[in-house]
Amino acid sequence: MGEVKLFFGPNHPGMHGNFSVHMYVEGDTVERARPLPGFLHRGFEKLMERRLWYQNLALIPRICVPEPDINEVCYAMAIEKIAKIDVPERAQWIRMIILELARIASHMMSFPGIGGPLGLYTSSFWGVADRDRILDIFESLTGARIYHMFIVPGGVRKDLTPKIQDLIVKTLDYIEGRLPDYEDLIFKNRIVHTRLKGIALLDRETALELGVTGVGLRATGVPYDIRKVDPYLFYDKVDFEIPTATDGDAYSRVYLKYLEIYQSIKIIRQCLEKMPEGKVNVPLSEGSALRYKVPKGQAYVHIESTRGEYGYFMVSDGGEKPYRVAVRGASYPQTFIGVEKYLPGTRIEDVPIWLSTMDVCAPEVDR
Amino acid sequence: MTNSMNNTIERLKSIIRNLKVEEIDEREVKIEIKPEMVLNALSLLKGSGYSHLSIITAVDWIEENKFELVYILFSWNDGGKFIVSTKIDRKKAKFVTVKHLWPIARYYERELHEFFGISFEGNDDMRPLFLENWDDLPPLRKDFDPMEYSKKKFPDREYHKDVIHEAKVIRGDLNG
Amino acid sequence: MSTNERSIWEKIADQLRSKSLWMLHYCTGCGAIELPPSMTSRFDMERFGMGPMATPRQADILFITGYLSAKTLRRVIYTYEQMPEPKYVIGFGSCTLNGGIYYDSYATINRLDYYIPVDLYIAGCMPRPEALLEAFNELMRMIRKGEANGWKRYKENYEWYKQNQLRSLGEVFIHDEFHE
Amino acid sequence: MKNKTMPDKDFFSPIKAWKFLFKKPVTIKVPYVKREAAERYRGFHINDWNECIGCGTCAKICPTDAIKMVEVDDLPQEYGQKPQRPVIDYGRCSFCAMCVDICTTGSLKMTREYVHISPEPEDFIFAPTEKGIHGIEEVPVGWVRDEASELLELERVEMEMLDGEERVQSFIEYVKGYSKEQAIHEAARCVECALCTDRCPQHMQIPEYIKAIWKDDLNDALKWLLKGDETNNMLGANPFSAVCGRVCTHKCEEACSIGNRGEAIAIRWLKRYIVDNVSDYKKIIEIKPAKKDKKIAIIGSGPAGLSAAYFLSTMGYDVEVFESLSKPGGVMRYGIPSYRLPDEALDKDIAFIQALGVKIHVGISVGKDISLESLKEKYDAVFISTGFSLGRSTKVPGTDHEDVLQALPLLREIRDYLRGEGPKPKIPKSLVVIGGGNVAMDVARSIARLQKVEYGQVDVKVTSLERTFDEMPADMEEIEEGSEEGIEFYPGWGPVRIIIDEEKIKGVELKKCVEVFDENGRFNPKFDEIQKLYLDADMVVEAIGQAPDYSYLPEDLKEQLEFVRGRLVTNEYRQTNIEWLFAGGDIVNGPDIIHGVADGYWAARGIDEYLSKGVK
Repeated sequence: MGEVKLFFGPNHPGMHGNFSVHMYVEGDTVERARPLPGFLHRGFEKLMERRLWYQNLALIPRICVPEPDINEVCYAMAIEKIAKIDVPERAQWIRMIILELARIASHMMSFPGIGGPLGLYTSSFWGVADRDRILDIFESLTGARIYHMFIVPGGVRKDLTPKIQDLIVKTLDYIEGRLPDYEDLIFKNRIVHTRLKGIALLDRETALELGVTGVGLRATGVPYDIRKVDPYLFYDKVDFEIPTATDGDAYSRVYLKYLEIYQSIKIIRQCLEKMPEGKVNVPLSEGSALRYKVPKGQAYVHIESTRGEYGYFMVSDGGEKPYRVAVRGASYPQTFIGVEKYLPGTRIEDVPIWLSTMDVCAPEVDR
Repeated sequence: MTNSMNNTIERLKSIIRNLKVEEIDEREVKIEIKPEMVLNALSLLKGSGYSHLSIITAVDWIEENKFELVYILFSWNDGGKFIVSTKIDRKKAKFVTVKHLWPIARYYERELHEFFGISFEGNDDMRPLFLENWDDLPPLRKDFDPMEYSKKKFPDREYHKDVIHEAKVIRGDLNG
Repeated sequence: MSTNERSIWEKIADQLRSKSLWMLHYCTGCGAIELPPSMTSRFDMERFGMGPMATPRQADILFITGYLSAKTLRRVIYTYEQMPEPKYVIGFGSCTLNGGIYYDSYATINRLDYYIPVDLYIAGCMPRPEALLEAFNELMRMIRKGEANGWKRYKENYEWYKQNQLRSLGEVFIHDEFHE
Repeated sequence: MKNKTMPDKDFFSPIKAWKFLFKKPVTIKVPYVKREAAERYRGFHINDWNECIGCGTCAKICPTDAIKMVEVDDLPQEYGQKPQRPVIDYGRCSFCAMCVDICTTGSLKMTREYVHISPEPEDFIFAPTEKGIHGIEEVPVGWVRDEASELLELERVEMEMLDGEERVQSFIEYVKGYSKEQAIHEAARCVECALCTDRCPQHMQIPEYIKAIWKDDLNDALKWLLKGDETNNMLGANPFSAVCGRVCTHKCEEACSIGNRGEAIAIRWLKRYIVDNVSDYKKIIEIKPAKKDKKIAIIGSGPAGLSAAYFLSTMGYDVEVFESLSKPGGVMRYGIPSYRLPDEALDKDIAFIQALGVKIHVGISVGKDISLESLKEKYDAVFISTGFSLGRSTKVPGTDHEDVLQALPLLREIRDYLRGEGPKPKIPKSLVVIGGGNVAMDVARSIARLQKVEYGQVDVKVTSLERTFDEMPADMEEIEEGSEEGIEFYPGWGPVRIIIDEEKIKGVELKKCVEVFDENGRFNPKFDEIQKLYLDADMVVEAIGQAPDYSYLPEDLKEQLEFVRGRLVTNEYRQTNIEWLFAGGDIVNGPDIIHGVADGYWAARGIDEYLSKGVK
């Protein structure tokens, strides 16, 4: 039998970045597959133990590149839970705005990005260009395009000025106006239907057994979203829906992301409306940032990222540095067990579709 | 604590004596148990709806000479989280696998073996996952110093430029 | 031949070369996130005759987008050696210069030019697409002037580079279940 | 392949694409178009060198270790500044702006510049200046600190004190001292810049002991206080920590980098917290030097004398101290009122010095009971620290009246009385104190307390030549607290005469002072003779300064010694022109306790050097 070894990555242009899958291929079909992570391993969990509580702020966003803010929020919330800090209300609303903007930015890259593996480059070009408008908001709000380092334990670093608020409102209107174009381009496109429907199937039982979260799980018909099930920040005070689909295939996952952008826009508009005036942060503890301390304790904090459950388990021994921080990458299950068990049977040309709709994200797995 | 969490803890107490329960917040509970009771507790929790395994990780308590293994379970029904923790000997770092309960545990355990040097009975696939040609202590152990390793293996740049002179030229104190 | 002497034909070739550069699409680290904006409509680097290329054997530029873990460095050295001459390397962001925020990491290298020659660096963490495009323009100018000679240095000092690579990596060859 | 429903085909769909033909292109034509970054952009740094004090806090907070402090030799060497500036390695920097948010002065900011490209790796390290890193005249400023992003705590932890009404009723120490929580909180504010160490005359290891407090390790903190930098000849040790923790003039707090934008760290109170909260120094500090077979005599048991004794005995010398009064301590025992420095604190320090084997002979006056020459015969070296014990007088008419007193003898009398060792001093119904220094405040506040007890009300007036509170040499807090206790201040007046009627003092006549110092900064007061002020009083105290008493020095020695304005001239090691004679304290440097301790320290090192040369 002509079984062929095929190296997929790490050098491959795609959303999943520097990640490798080794496949044994027979004909056009994948027989066996092995994930090979570690190209982006930097040892964050160790580096965090070497830095002060506040210094880590510059380090953690780098764990996840497309959506760095989830790290900042998890880190901040874990500390706040251990140290029992009351964060000013305004800061919580600003955090929600940032999280949802980041969700839009990440989705704007990943759902039109499905055009990449399909050869439909227009959609990914559009998506990236429109995502850049969100980055412009981040630039004026946080001072940087990608790594914002803005959400700190105790609040956020600076206030949201009316000028930035106007920019957010304008940009959201623009994005909302653009979304029907994407609908026309992608979801009314026969080629997209042919190539995505019925591909990369994952049924509900498997998804739950594996621990797949996020759109991968919701595409199987369950409305499991941490924002609803285990609400954090003020997600229980805003009105939004969890879009679900029943097919559990690549198409429904992509379509769900598209629908989630509408929900995010809705959430941000409510946040802007409900946000009170006031302080935006409280110090993490007494003294200067060089001598912040967090009392002894442990906490696990998880939030809903674009790829599912993203969590931080934090241990403090009462010192000036974290004792241990463990990061749960949202795409951990699908990256490993998913690739190993459920990629086989897929045709070679569908592998990139499988990987990108399953949101295999190397940096958060490697850490 | 939610009702279902209370009920679950009651059931846990019936099979495990001396259960140490610590409430972290209203939907998060940490329970500390002896190593031999971990499998029972985990399967009970899995059966009670806490079926989503968020993460398996470890903490190196070097002064106590222990590794703390941490299993975090989550329920999609009520949003409750259980942190199941147990302490094992650091010198003979060995535990049993839970891969029959959760398939993904295989990789979490492989990761723990790579980063802490903990091995898991019943899980034979312990090849390195993230690191290649690793030649030192498992890196997440507290007695491993990454700075030292980095200095030994990956040299830093040494700058030779007279920065202060340049700054004075820029300020206009000196003429280039 | 000294590194800076070019024949008239090479000068002409360099002029033409600078107008059509293919960049190897290999995202080694975080910096890759600023590549899509530069490649696509917002900043559009195709205006300068540049484009992404999937295989090293047809690429001119190797773009090291940020930190390199030791594991990736092995692949990068493979990749670099596969690229045809002339080839150019751009180091992107703090990490390629002196380790950046990962200066104390056990898994990432600290200075790129210790292992492969680098023609141009861009400061920032991460640099914006604007800086990236300016860097590409600068690289084109350097190619036209014959100043981008990293690939010649690599040949001339091959022993030195190899020795450094071995010092940090132990061995450049990869051993895993697929490369037995 | 199941469930493959196709979308409804729209015949006109392709035509929709035409609408994009008329839209503005999204492409930004970089580099032909320059795009300005956002207002808060975190680009490269700028640093105002004139504002920067080189404290190095930016280097400490930097999460990437990108900032190094580099010496700049031609910067002014001033207190509260270090001649160094931050150098930023852009091969490390992660542009997080923590350095900007924590900068103690606000000199470091970030710009909106974001392009820096170079083939040369050496070209990525800079000492940012006012013109950024590229030397552009008007650099657009990006991220700056504001109130929300502040990383320092600018407000001091408030020290609890008795209020004015209450504290004036007794001589009980009114500053309560920090509790453990307060002290750790206050210690957490420190950024370890060590500007205070440079400023302190004795170079105490302030950041180290503050850090030890923060770590709640008081034994370690006490070690830093009493042994200083053990690797460097005990530099920075202070045997009078309990005393200095209360009454030090705390110049360190003036240098504190936090003080640039907020309130300085309460270094003095933190020192006091350490010594108040350790039981016995002897159990914590172990000093067992090898004995050296040399003997040293010290004249005067003030701060300088006893410090010298302390340091010499830690070196292994036999030390004997001669004190003319009945208790050791000098100015600390007899000058400073007990509401600021209770005897217990002083006794704690002196007991530790005695425990090291220092013998203190009280009641022996050199020059009367024993001569300096005989000391020279018996001992290998002599250290004199006799202090300023004579008062100065304004010498205006009437000052020879018996109710015109000198400050120091009066303070001594009050302390003896309170200790139960002396008669009750005469308590005036109404007092005028002439002088604007701390001694004047001590007199005023002591008498105020006595008046309160005796008559139930306070009537003390303080008058000084200096026209404002700022100009007055007294500490601002002394003046404030004095006012709270009911003392009235009349700054800007000089005495003309004491008004005496029927042998009794009725008051003081004063004239307006318009200028205290001349253009050269020399003391040369000018008066407006027309403006007059009359203050009622039945007692007047002159507290305009003190003078040394050298009567114990034999004439032949006096001739060999060199004096400048009443003070002895010594070398760096406090050695006088006579090689066996060392001197310190007010008669050499002055004016406060910590200078005395420093004199004691340097003299001890000098004596050690002198004696180890084997010269007798």
